[in-house]
Amino acid sequence: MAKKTMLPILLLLLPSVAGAQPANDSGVTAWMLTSTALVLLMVPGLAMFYGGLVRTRNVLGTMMHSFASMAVIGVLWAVCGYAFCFGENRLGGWLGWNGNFFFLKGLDDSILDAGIPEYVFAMFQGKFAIITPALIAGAFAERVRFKGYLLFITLWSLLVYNPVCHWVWAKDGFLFNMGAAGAIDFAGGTVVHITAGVSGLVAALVLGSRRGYPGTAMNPNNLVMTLMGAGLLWVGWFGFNAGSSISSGLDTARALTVTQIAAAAGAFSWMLIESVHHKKATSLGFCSGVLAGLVVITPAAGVVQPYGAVVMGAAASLLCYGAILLKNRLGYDDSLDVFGIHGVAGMLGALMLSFFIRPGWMVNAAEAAGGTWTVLDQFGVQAAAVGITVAYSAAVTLLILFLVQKTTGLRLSEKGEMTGLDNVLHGEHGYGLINLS
Amino acid sequence: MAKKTMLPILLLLLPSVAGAQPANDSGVTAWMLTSTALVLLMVPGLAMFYGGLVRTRNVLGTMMHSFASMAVIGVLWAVCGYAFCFGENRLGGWLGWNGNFFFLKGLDDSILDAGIPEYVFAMFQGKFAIITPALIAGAFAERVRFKGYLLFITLWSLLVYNPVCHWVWAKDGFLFNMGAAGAIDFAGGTVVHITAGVSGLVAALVLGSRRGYPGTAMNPNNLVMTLMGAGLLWVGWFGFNAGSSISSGLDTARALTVTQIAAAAGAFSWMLIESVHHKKATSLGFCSGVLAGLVVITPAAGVVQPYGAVVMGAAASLLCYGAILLKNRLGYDDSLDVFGIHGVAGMLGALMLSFFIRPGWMVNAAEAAGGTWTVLDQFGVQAAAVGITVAYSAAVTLLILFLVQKTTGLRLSEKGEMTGLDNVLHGEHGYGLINLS
Amino acid sequence: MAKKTMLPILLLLLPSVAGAQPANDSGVTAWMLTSTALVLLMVPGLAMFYGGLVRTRNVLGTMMHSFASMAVIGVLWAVCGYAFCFGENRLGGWLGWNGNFFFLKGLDDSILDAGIPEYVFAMFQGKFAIITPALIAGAFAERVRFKGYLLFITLWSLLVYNPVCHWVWAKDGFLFNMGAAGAIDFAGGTVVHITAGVSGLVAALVLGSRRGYPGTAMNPNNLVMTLMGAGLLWVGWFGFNAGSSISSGLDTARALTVTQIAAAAGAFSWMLIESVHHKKATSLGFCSGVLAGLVVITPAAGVVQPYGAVVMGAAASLLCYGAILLKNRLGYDDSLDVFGIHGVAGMLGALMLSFFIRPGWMVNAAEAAGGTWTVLDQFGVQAAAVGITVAYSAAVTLLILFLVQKTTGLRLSEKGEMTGLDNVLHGEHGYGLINLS
Amino acid sequence: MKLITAIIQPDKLDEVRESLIAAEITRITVSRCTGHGQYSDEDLYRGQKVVPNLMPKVRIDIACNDAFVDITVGAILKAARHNSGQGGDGKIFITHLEECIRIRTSERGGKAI
Amino acid sequence: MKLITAIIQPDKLDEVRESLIAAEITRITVSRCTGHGQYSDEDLYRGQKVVPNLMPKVRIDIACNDAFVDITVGAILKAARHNSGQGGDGKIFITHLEECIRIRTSERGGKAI
Amino acid sequence: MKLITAIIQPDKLDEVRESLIAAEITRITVSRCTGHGQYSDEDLYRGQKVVPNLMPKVRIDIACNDAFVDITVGAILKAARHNSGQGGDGKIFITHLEECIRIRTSERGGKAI
Ligand SMILES: Nc1ncnc2c1ncn2[C@@H]1O[C@H](COP(=O)(O)OP(=O)(O)O)[C@@H](O)[C@H]1O
Ligand SMILES: Nc1ncnc2c1ncn2[C@@H]1O[C@H](COP(=O)(O)OP(=O)(O)O)[C@@H](O)[C@H]1O
Ligand SMILES: Nc1ncnc2c1ncn2[C@@H]1O[C@H](COP(=O)(O)OP(=O)(O)O)[C@@H](O)[C@H]1O
Repeated sequence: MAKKTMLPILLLLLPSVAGAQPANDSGVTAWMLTSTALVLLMVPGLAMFYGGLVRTRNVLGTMMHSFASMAVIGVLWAVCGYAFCFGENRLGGWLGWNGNFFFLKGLDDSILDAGIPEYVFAMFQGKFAIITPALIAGAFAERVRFKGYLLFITLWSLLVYNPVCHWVWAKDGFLFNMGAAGAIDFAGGTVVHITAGVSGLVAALVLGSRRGYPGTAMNPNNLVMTLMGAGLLWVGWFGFNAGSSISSGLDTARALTVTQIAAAAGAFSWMLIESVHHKKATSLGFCSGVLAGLVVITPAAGVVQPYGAVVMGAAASLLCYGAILLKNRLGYDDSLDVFGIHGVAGMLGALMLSFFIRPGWMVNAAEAAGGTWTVLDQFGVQAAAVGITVAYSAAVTLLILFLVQKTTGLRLSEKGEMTGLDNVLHGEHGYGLINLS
Repeated sequence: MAKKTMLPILLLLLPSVAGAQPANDSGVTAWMLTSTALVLLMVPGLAMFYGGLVRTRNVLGTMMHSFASMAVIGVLWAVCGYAFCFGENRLGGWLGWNGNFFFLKGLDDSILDAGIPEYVFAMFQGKFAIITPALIAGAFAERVRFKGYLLFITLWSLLVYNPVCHWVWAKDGFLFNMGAAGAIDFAGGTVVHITAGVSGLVAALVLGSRRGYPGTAMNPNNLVMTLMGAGLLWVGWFGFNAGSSISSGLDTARALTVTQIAAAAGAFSWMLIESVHHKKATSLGFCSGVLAGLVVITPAAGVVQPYGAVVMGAAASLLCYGAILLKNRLGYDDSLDVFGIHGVAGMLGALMLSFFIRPGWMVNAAEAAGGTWTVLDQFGVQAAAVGITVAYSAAVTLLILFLVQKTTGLRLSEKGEMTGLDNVLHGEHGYGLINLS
Repeated sequence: MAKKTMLPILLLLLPSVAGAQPANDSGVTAWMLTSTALVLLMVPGLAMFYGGLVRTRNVLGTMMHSFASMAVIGVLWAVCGYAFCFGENRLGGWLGWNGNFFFLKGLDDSILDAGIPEYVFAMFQGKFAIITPALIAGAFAERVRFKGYLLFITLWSLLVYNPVCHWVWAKDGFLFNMGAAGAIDFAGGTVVHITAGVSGLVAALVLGSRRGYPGTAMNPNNLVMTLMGAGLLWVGWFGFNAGSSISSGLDTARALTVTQIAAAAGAFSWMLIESVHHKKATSLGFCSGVLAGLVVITPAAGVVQPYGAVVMGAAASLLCYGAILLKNRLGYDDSLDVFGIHGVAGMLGALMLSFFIRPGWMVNAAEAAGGTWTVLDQFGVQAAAVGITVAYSAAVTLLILFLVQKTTGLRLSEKGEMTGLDNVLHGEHGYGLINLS
Repeated sequence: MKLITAIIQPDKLDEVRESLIAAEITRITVSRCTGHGQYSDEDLYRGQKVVPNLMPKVRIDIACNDAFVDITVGAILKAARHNSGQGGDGKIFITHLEECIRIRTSERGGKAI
Repeated sequence: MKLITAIIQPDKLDEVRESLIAAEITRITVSRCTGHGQYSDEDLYRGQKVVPNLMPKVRIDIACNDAFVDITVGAILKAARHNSGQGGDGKIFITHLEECIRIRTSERGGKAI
Repeated sequence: MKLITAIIQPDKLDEVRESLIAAEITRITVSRCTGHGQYSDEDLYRGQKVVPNLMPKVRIDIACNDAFVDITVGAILKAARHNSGQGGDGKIFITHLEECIRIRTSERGGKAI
């Protein structure tokens, strides 16, 4: 991910203009390859996490939401996604484009200044593009048609993910250049979590609740698998965040450290909150705390120090816990709390990081600003980035939902919902083991 | 895996003859260590993939087929497998041998020209030797005795895997040196997938069908686990293919990129085919498409570019889908479609890559050939390599099956089949959770 | 982990005193980051391994024992654990302390001589601190209160893990400096496995057996998950052991190689033993053999060669198998055999390695000793380290148990045990899938 | 008193329950079973349609007083049928219930139902 | 002969079995079911108390000779009750058993129980 | 009409089904249960033979007309026995079935079986 700790470092990402090809750094490449694999691991991790939370009859269909994104966006990204995100400004900067990146064909010999083949950067970035739409699926779990879902994520990737990614991480993206040293989004607070969270909320509202919600209890079919999935997500997130440094050194180490600490702090706080509120700490609560901590530190992992990570992780759990209580009060059906966790913690992280920035960063930013640069200045930039992302994601998602509903349709029939996704859409049953045969 | 993009690069693998020990490159070593771990992850991945597809009563026994290979071949490889594969030509090149590699004892201080300790290369290669026989187990799932299986894979590793691996990847292997620049098998199209696929087919035919096949439906006990396993296989395959570059640079990046793209294209195509054929895209179909894509790109990952990966992935799904339909027509019981996926896609990949080779490679090959070297020339080499591998694997597997049946026996009794592997062979039950206790 | 193959190498770990900051080695950092992720993967791996072995009603509670350690020790380690372990000798060397490490604040710019940011070292070490208390949980599975457990691991981490870790791995630790070249504990034979095993035994004895033990059979709820967990543990252990070289070169390769071989040999032997004893090789036995092999090689991975790894792996399975038979005879309830596997194989490894040390190491040790240094000399050192660790762990664990029982309480009520941890302590059910809803 | 046992298709459980509740029959016990009657549902397995020999079903047990038998059966029949009835829709079995005891209070007979 | 079917709370299975064994009733068949009677147990789901509409229960089937009916019922009642009885404690149903056959020996009737 | 309930060993399910089909009894309902009769099967757990207190069993329910009872019982007995009968082979219970209704058609009685 375009690392944003300081502008000069960013230049590492650009292949030099002149003929002199930068040298490959086998160590950095090794870590970035590993990070790519780790982020890929998050896809089955997410499938397991979400899959375990739905009812038995929807387990495969829900896992397929994550997996299918690997296939659809996996191809789309190679064809044009990378070109849209990391090409030069087009249409007034709304999107990027570089014809040379079509089918990744211009990358075959390219080495970035960071010392890694551009292919690796493209694949690493591609994993983010894959997982983000998959996150949304949790908001309308158990009630969408598969074809409609595929169309939805395709459009969403093109119209929401690619533009926002371009704004935030491309060197000529306008959020990347906002303020003294850019809006800070180390590994995807805005690009990934806010877009997914907000779009999920909009989709949940537009599609309406599951049949029977909230009266009927909808028991998780396999919390055990949800725990496994959360474990894989935690592990994969190390690639997600520490890989976003596009290096294998101090910046990477810092990102890894605060990621680990924020996750632990988030989990710990959620357990505490539940213990106070219900006298019981649930395992799902634990996982939610882990996720809240991981999400909140995602935009911040490049600039925050360990004590800040503890505070942010704890704050994220508190706020997300509250957000979910509020959802229950309001009664809309964001089934797996995509907004409650990713949206809320993503916004919190993007804003709250302003108060925990490493002093060195602020000094450099002040220099770049040609004088002073205060926490409040940066907070303003962050707030602008958040606001723009929220508004844009919401509006365009609404449009896409409209389109999808007019074409393939998105909402599953009531009968289909009662029978379950697995049988109706995929012709399968998740657990043969529960029935004799 | 002995990388075959060009001969000169291969030399990197040989420890220099003179006293000058090459220097260790910590970056390349880091990636190769990681790759080794990733390929190891494929073993539980495969156990989960296969384990989920059999009936409840056979789940542990089937997983044990993968796991046991880790133990048996894990030891065997250290004792003599590496020596057989990567020693110098013996018996007219049928096998390699290097007494110094017995128990890996000569490797303690050796650094390869690629900049990695030879131990790492040996361990990375060892993982391939472990997973290949485990693949075969899917062909005769649910009906073999454990002891017979252990004997089978031991003999098979010695008599099929080791020779073919030597021919294809050892610097003096005859397939390695065939034609202008060798038969291309980047990461195991012939060595791993064709040998396993063909041997699986032979074994399935010799052992006969499961009791009740095909009349009785044999429902997968846990497609959810199969999906998880497919996810881990996809992740692990990054080590499998990108690690086979024995480097951490451009070649690695290229291999990773086409691996990712072919898998996505394969999965996408399989979904499409099923949607057209049955109006439903199954999750097992998705996984099959992922595997087909991964297998087809395995021999090709060093020479093919992204658009080629898309085409090959899609073609693999189409052909494998057809092959499985044909199997259903013919009525033999290759239970988990080892031939239908690994055999078919492996052959397709080894042949089809000829048409998508990166121009630079062809230029070098032409130079090496001292003039011209056309796609058809290379296709001839590939076809020869495939043909030899198929014939050899089939013949020797037949012999081994005969031996095993005469000694420990391989086919389980009918009563054992009805009771299930788990109870009869391992004295256990996979899912205590389904019965109160 | 402070690598102990030779003293000089250890110096790599210390940030230079003078101003000259050592340079970051991107390759070593890449591998250490990867190792950190791999060791983290062991936590869900352990949760799955343990979780599958208990009864259905306790599956979540048991998994939470592993997960909760990530949260609690994860925070504690950042706050003060690292400072206690790797600070300078205090209280006569009982513990370390470095105020600068409080909240890891002094690490922000530190690069170790090994060429990695100190943050990475701290996080890698932190994972060991997390997994060790989680191991203990197996000894008193299915019968402890969650709050008591959290208090127990907190105190245990502070009072047992931190001191022993300091003695063995801090440069001024007394076991680190015992004899010619220190007590050898490459990756945690004493620090991790003996402390956990012995403390588990003590806790199992103090808390008493589960209700109904041993009369009532307590069937594993999900051996399938146990197998998956064992697979992840095996993979993660590569980070655990090979990462403990704090390098990415020959030492790393050696550690990886013997780790792989010992695990395979352990698994193979356990299968053999069971086949002889019961005519059936169980899958749980397979996993136990893997673990026995991995544990026994853990202290030894830096000094032993492949043939030694085979012998040690096999010996570990034999001894652990015997230890568990003995436990069954004695009738105490070390529920998941923490002592039987980790304690026994840990001790065996720490002692037995003396007889398989690479000649080069002994030569250097002799030099350091200023003359001769025999196997028996080293065996004496190892025995002393083992004895001290056993005695200290047992005594302090006893004290901690007393404290916990007097405050939050540790043993669950009989009624709670019958209802199950999941429902009573966490308000959840692991497998919704088994009940219609 | 009677014990009514219905074997229905899993996808009809929600509707049957709602229909029963509408008829004020709230106390029921359900469990998973597998059955063989007429073929109906089919799964896909790698491109092949597979007709399972035994198909997942749901079993509902309802103890009720004699006066409620018809209401209960009617409620089930109405809701469990696919369209105007299709193979696999299931069966209802009725046996005589000699005694019913509420564990909480030890009440017996009709009032314990 | 009678067939006694008890639906109890899962956490009481151990106690009920022990109570039955104490009453020398050792042959039983148990299975998992889900039931709706009175609400009782509750799960937590992300900070919200969730009252499942169908709650996990355990079903125990015991075939016994007429003389043992009271003993069996008594043993169950004693052990299955939470404190002095609480909602969800369950039900016991008794039906008439016409025949019982031991598969091993083909014995029939009371001695086959 | 009768309701025949057989509790058998899991490994005999295939054979019992085949035997029933041979006797032209095709409509059945099966489910998993766990039982305690005589000890028999044993699992291994880390080198120790473990005799589970409750062992996995399969329950088969068959509704049939009176004329078919003997045929059905005979078919089960023949196939469910291990060798010439061994502990744990199971039981068959027969109760009187008052009514049987085919959901699809609302047919009742013998013709709905
Ligand atoms: N005679 C019977 N005995 C036991 N179970 C039956 C019987 N008939 C039907 N069932 C159960 O009801 C389910 C649905 O039966 P269905 O196919 O609708 O019956 P039919 O073919 O008579 O219409 C079957 O799968 C089976 O579980
Ligand atoms: N009339 C009934 N028919 C079938 N099952 C019943 C009936 N009444 C109770 N049950 C079963 O018994 C379980 C416990 O019932 P409970 O709530 O104790 O009953 P009550 O409310 O009458 O005291 C229920 O969950 C259900 O499974
Ligand atoms: N009286 C009974 N009531 C309920 N279930 C029984 C009874 N007797 C046997 N069973 C069921 O049948 C299974 C097999 O019984 P088995 O051990 O063959 O009986 P026996 O010891 O009388 O020969 C048991 O596990 C149990 O599930």
